[in-house]
Formats: sequence, C-alpha cells, structure tokens
Amino acid sequence: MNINRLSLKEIYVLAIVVIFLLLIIYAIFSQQQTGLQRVGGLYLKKLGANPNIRNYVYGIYGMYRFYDTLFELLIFSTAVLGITIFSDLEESRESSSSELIESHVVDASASFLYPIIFLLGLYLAYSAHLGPGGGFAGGVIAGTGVLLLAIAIGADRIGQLFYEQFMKKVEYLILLLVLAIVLCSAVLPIDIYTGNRGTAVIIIANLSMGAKVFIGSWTILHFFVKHRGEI
Amino acid sequence: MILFFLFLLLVLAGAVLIQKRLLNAVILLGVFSLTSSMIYFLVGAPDVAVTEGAIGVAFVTFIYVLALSDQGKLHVVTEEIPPFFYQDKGRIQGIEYEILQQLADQLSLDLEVEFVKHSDLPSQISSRRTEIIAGAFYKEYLPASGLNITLPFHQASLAKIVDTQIENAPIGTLTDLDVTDIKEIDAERISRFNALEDLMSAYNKEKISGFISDSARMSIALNQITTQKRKTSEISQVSDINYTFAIPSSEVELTDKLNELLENLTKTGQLEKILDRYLR
Amino acid sequence: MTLFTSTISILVVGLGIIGLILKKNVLMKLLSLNIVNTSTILFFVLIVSEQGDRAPIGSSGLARMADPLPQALVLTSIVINFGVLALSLLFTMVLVKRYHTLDIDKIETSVKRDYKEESP
Amino acid sequence: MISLLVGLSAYLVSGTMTLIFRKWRFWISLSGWAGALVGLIFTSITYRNSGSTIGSLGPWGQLGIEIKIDQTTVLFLILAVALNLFTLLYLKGKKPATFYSLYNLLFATSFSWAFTNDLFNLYVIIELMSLISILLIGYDRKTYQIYAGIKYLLLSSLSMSLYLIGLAILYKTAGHLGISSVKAHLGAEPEFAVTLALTLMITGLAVKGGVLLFSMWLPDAHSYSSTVVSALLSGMAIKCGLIDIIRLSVLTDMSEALLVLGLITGIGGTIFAVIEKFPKRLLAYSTISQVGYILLGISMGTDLGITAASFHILFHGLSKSLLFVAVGHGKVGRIDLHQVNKVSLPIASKLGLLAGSLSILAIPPLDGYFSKCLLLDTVGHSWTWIVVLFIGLGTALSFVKLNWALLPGPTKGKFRLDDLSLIVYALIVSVGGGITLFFLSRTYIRHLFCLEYIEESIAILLIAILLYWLFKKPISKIRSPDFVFDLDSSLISLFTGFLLVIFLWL
Repeated sequence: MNINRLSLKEIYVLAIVVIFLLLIIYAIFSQQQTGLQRVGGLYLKKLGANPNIRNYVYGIYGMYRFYDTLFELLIFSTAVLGITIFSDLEESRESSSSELIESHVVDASASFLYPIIFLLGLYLAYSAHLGPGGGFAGGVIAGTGVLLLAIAIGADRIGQLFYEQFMKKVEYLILLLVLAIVLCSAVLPIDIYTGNRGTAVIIIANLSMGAKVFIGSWTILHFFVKHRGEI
Repeated sequence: MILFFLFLLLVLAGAVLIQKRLLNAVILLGVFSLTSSMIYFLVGAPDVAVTEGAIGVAFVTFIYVLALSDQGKLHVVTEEIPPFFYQDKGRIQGIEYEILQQLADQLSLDLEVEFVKHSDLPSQISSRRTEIIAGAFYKEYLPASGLNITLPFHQASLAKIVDTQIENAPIGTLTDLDVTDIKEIDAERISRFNALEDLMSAYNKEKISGFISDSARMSIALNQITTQKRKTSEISQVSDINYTFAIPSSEVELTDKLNELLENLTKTGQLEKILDRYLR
Repeated sequence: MTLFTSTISILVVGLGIIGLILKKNVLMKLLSLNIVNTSTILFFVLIVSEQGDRAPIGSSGLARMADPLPQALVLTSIVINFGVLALSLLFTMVLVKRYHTLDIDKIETSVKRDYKEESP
Repeated sequence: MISLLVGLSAYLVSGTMTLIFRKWRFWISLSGWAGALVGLIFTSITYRNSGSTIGSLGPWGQLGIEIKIDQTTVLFLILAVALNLFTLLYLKGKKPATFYSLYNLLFATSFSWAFTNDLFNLYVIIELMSLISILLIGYDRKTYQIYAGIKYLLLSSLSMSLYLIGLAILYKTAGHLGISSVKAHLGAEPEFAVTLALTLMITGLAVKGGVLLFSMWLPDAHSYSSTVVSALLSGMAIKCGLIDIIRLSVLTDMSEALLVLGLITGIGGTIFAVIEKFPKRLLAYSTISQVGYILLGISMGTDLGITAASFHILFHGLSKSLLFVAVGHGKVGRIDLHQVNKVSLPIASKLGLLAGSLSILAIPPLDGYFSKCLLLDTVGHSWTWIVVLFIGLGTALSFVKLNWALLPGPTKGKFRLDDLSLIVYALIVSVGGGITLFFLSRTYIRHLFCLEYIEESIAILLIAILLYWLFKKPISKIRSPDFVFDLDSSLISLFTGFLLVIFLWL
C-alpha cells in the first residue's frame, strides 16, 4: 500500500471511504441541535427516585433493558461455546512446555498479585449498581488473574485445580438463572427492583454475570494458551 | 485535553496500519484501546472506561499476543557446513541460507536458524519445532523416516582420497556419511570421525589411509592436507549425490512451496549465480 | 466541541476501513476491524456528550450529567466486538494451521483448489 | 409479550440443557420446539383478536424495550417453527450436542427477532445471529467452510458498525430507540442527517438480508456449509435482515431506493443462477434473486406490499430450505450440472426437488403461487411488472436447468426413515398455501386464482423449458466469475452499494 504506485483498486477504495467520511461529517455538522429531552434524561429522572441504584448506567442495562444484557451474555457464551467446539484441535508446537515463562520473578509476583486481582474483579462485579464497573469488567479482570496464575504454575494444572468440566456445566446453569431474572422482571406485576428485595436481586444478577464471564474468559484463555503461537 | 487524546488516537490508528511486524501492531492496538478508555473517562463515562480497559486493552491484547507469540517464524535446523550453511563473523551465509531466505520472504516469515551437531539431528526432527533441515543434506545422509525430500539444488559427487603409500590403515569417513551401501569399501575397515578436523589430522598423521567425504567438504579438506601428503594422494569418484532439503512429512504445504521456489530459481538462473559465488 | 470530537472519531473509523480493505494480511484485517469497532463505539459515546459532563453516578452535583443510555448500549457492543474478535482469531488460527500463510489471496486460491479437489 | 418470553425461554432452556444432558439432545430440542409452538399459538391469538399491537417488555412502558406483533411476526414465526420441526426430524440426533445447542440458540434469536421493534435490541440480536451462523457454517471444520465463515464474520461485523454509526446519529436527533417513538419524534420532512442515518442502518441490514451488492458472502456461505445449516441459513437467517427493512420502512418513505436495490438483486441473482454449474451454489444465487422479489414488495410502500413481502418470506423460506435439504440428501450438492446427466437420486429428494422448484416457480396449487400473485397485485401494471416477469423467467430457467440434470436419473437407495420427514415436508410446502386463508379474505383469494395469473406462471415455465432446450450448449459455456465474491471485492461492493443508496435517496 505504498503511496506513489497506487493501483486502480486502491484509488477507488480511498475515494469511496473519503466520500463516506465526508457524508457523515456533513451529516454531523448539519444536524440541528435538537434541545428536546432525549430518553436518557427520562432515565435519569426515573432512576433518581430509585434508592437502590446509584449508578444510573447500571440502572439502564441492569434493570430497564436487562433483556439486552441477557442477549449480551448469550453472545459471550456463544463465543465460549465456539471456543470449546474447536478446543479439540491438535495442540500447537510450543505447548509441550507447560509453563509459559519459567522464571522465579513471575512465580513470586503471581502468587502475590492474583488475590488482589481477584479482589478487584469481585469488587467491580458486585458493586456495579453503586459505582463504575459491571459484571463483564469484573469477570474479565478475574479471568486475567487466573491467566497470571497459569503463567506461573502452568495451564494444565490450573485446569484440574479449576475443575474445568464441572465449571462448564455451572456456566450454563448461571445463564438460566439470568433468564429467570429476566422472566420475573418482565412477567411479575410487582417491580422486583425496589426495596430490600431489589438490592438482593441486583446483587444476584451482578454476581451471576461476573461468575459466568469469569468462567467463560478462563475457557477462552486456556484455549489460547494451549494453542499459542499458531498464527 | 480530549482533543489531544483524540489526535493521539488518530496517530496510533495510522501507526497500527503501517507496522510491518504483527507483534508491534498488536501492542500499538493495546495502546489505542487504552487511549480510547482514557477519552471515555474524560467524557464522563467511567463504566465504559472500565469495561474498555478490562476487555479492549487487557483481554484482547492477551489473546493476540498468545496467538502470535511465535509469530510467523520459519524454523531451520542445520549443521554448520561451509559453503552450505555457516556463520562468518556473526553473519549467517551459505548457499542454503540464501535459498531459504528467499522462501521466508515469500511466505512473509522470519528465518530462524538453529545450528546443531550432527548427532542430535534425528532428535530435532522428532521435536515438532523444526520445519526445514538443511546443511548439505542428501538422501543417504540421514536414514530418518517421515521426511519429505525436496528437489535437489546441487549435484555433486562423493569423492575418495587415498594415500598411495599406506595400504593397511582403515579408510576414514565422517559419522554422518552413510557409506555402507558403496560397494568397493568393505564395512568393517571404516573408522568414523564425527568432525572434519580430526578426520584431517588422522589423515595427516597417516592413521588412516584415505577418506571419503562429499565434494562440499572435500574442497575444505583439500587445503588442510599437508603439502607433502598432497603429492601422494589421488582423488577418485565414488558415487554422485544431490543435495536437497528435508522437511517433516506433515508439512506438505511447505514442501511444494520450497519445490516451487527451487524450480523457478533454476529457471531464472539465480541458483547458478549463488552456486558460483560459493563453490567455484 | 462534540462536533470536533465526533468528526475525529469518524476519521479513525475511515482509517480502520481503509486498512480493513487494503491490507493483504488476514491478521492486519482483524486488527483494523478492531479499530473500526472501537472507534464506532467512541463515536456513539462522543456524539451525545457535552462539554464538562459529569459521570451519571450518584444524585447530588450541579454539573450536567452525561446521557447514561449510550453508555449502557456501548457496554454491550464492547462485549459483542470481543466475541466477534475471539471467533475470527480462532478461524484464522485454523486457516493458518492448514495453509501456513496469512496472505488473503493465497488463502483464497488454495481454498478454491481444496474445494474442487474434494470429490463430492 | 408473554408469547415472546415463552418461546424464547423454551429455546434457551433447551439450548443449555442439550449441553448438560448430552444423551437426550434430540428430545430436549423437541421440547424446545413444543414451547415455541405454544408461543406461536399465543402470538397468533393475540394478533387475531387485537391486530398489530406495539407493547414494551416489562412493566416500564416507554423506558423498556419496544415489541411489536404484526402480520410479519406471525408469518415469520410460522416459518421458524415449521423449519425447526422439519430440520429436527431430518437431523434426529445425528450431530453432536454442541450442534444442537447452537441450533436451538439460532431459533431463539429468530424467535426474538420477529418481535423486536427496538433499534438497539435489533443490533444485539443481529450480532448474536451472525456469531451462531458462523459457528454453524464452520462446524465441520473444512477449510473452505472456515474461509466462508471468516468472510461472513468480517462483512457482518463491519456492517453492524455502520448500523451503530447510523443509530448514533439517529439517536442524537430523535432521542428514542423504539421505532414507534422515533417515528413520533422524527417529524414530517427528515433532514439529511436522518436520511444518512437510515441509509447506514439499511446497509447494515442489507448485508444481513442477502441483497446482491451488499451480501457477497452469501453464495460461499450457503453453498459450502452442510445440508441442514445451509437450509436454515437460506430459509430463515436471511429473512431476518428483510424483516427489519420492513420494520424500518415505516420511518420514512424510501421506496425508490428499495426499488432499485430490489431490481439489482433480482436481476443479478437470476443471471448468476442461470450461469452457475453447482446445484447448491445455484440455489444460493436464486435465494438472492428471491430477496429481490421481497425488496420489490417492500418498496411499494403500501400495506398490500408489506403483506406480499411477508408472505413471500414465509413461502420462499419453506420451499428454499426444502430444496437445499433435497439436494443435500441426495449428496449431489457439488456435481457439475453441465457435464453430468442421469444422476441417481433417492425418491425422497426427487420429490422434494420437484415440490420445491414448482413452488418457487409459482405453479398454481403450490404456495409460491400465492405470494407471487400478491406481489403482482401490489406492483400493478407499471414497468416493474415486466421486471418481475423477467426475474420469474430467469428463475424458471435456472430451475429447469437444475431439474433437467437431476430428475430424469434412476432412483437409488431403499426407503429410509429420514426420507419420510423429507416427503412429509414436501407435502406441507405444496399444500401450505392454505395459510393465506388464515390471513386474507376468501373473496381476495378467489381473485388471486383468476385466469390471468395462472396462465402467466405456466407460460413462463413453458418458455423457460423451450429456452433451456434451445440454448443448452451456450449456457454451459459461460463461466461464472469467482473474483467478485472474494473478501476485498465484497467489502468494496458493500461501500459502492451504500453510496448508490445514498445518492438515490437524495
């Protein structure tokens, strides 16, 4: 893609993309600033009244539009399902050596760091309705914590330590739990998110999402550790 | 403040696209996601900043680096044999090196050469890291099974030097030469040496009456014979051998790529030029 | 202010698209797809943001709160882009395992060759 | 709202349960299907007595996610449930458990897709649908399947980013996500920004919906994947993109942009189909041309147009998946139609082939006839009527070519159980036209059977047979261009299509 000898195709592509950008930029600038109250403002007012939720972004994706988050969990579990389907590919050449990096520095720091990482992941997962964070961020951070352990001790030992097969089954039960929460919030006449029962439901939903993402992210990492160095 | 980070974003995106090595591009992508997470924070979206940081920066970069950790390397295992594959003042040279370098460029991979002694060559083949075995390799050279032999890139002959005065001393040869099937030498009178130097010193001290080696090493061996020995020794052709590369049979794709390369090298005459530079 | 920020994020989207189409290496295509996705998300958040927005957390505070809806939507699409990326990396790995090359044209020719060779 | 949740949770539970109890995967999926049937009955009852309603999921009124139940929803659900039953009976536990889990998740997405009227929820479901169909395409791990999967993934991910940009601009102006509330806030004359936003969203949906310039991944993905997967993709996954174009067409009048897109897709699809020599790829191209029909129906903008398009979605889905399974069942997916003659096929796939092609060629008793005539009605006697007939002729030509090679051969193989499911489905497809009674008034259907339409379709068939018999040799000479469907050119054609639509609309 060097600049001086541009082929016809490259010129055509550049032309299209430039026109595409100009159109959008013109659209952005030509948009009248509609002062009208967007639905976001409505959410802010409504959520202000609900004492349980202080993080209004959680209020939207955790309560009002929880159906979207259910599908988001489905997308994550499809990705993990895809990884498990392809996990019986024959291993890559490097994975014969169990540890990724054989050095004492990594072992020492791993054993020191991973509790902190788990704690951070847990904190972000369960306190999604109070401050920033969320089931996904918490689960992924905990997943990377386990990766640090895998670097130190070795992926396969972590596999048995972690009862992988059992965890995979638990992962799908959690999905059903989240589905149950969606059903209750949609079907039941009473609003299950208010009062003490509300915080209980919120914390259950957060922790289940965090746990599911944690198990899923470890499955993905374990696959990529086993099949590293392929591309 | 936000505008600064946004321009940084633009520069990083351009940098990622220009990178030649994939590993650099992946690291730059991590920095790109980090800057975008920073912008989210500045714009007042902490939730998105945390999630983008956790997923976009850490997880995605981990997965790319893990998948790429051995990105695009062509592993070559060889014995140091001038003029085929040798190190000269830290720089690798040789006929086979130049051919394999062209193959690596074609596959947009980096050539990684590992010099190894002849004895542990068979073990190298079993370990699945090696992709090509070089170093004046020819069919009889290594009876290891499970190897694809590529097209020959150089015809040469197995030569024998005999010192006329010494009769009864055994014929010396290198351990890696499989000379058992050559008729006029009976097997038990062969003494094997694993390095060219001690073969030559034995010959100069008349411990052996002569030696057999492939023509490549023959040219090196000749200038090591002491002058007065040279007068009494004469060279005779034994059998012709053709030098090829060996590739584990599982790498079918690689074998026909190398054959393709050898074919058009011979067609374009480049092979002759390389051989001239090194052998003649 | 938001106009400039969103135009720059659109420029990054354009850069990603150019990389996606013109790059011959499959992995570079994935990287530029990742750039396109990240900058689209950035565009979504930036277009509704105003100068000096405050995080939509907690009740008190005088400054204007940022619009929480795009942030909630964007959280979902970050996870979606990650899912798409993980699967496409998986598929690239399978292709590279078979064809030993990352060049899209070589892959396409050998895929067509394999499809014809494999008898029905 | 209840029926959506019933059907969705039935599929999700069966999807996850198949992974946990791997032995009873067939029965669990069957129970999932039963739950979906209950959901379908609920929906049709609510539709029957209260017409097309717009509600929201959960007790939160405008703040929740908007759901719509109308004619397209019910028809698409009938398609999904029928396809589910047919492919499940045909599969009957042959595949491992993960395939069934993906299978159920695919139906879960199509079930919830029919209901959503919320722009962002649409985005999430489209992405889930593309992830699942990619895994299904690449399931047998053959390299050409993996390649088709990657091409589909890259194209759909890029197009969904365009959709998101469009949604961002639209959200800034309209401020709402539900389609009905957006329509309320949009005002009469939409400004340039809103038109651009809608074009971006239409591009995203067109890539998923199988429009010619946009979804260049379709021939590879549908012809390389295995039998059941290609039947599902062609029969149902494509229709999801079209349903959303129907939903979005409510927002502004985009008739002539869709008209041109429909023409390009219809004519281009038939031309490629006539040239193609592999049966499965021929069917994939004919799917593209039928998508052209549906777009023409939508572009008319009238209610009758929307009904014609929804009916065509249903009937084409049924017959195309029947054709794919019939071809796959006989294992003739990859034979060369030009060279080979007298191919031996089991009786079931012959019957399926005959029923499917006749239904697509709109021969009176079969169900394709109803949707074609509805389309002819909406189009009226303008010049598009001639184009519709031309596309009909092209499709007839390609199907005559398909049957010419496959039908006359001897029938092989004794009668097996899964043949039965194929034959039963062929009967359903041929007699399926009765569903229109459920929706249209009796007098209207008698009008559909008037002489003019009947002789039209039969005349087209006869001309096609004559044409093929005459030009058998030259057709087989033309070699269909492959480079058009490579990854780079499909990305370029995506953007060319986008620019075409935006300039048409201005």
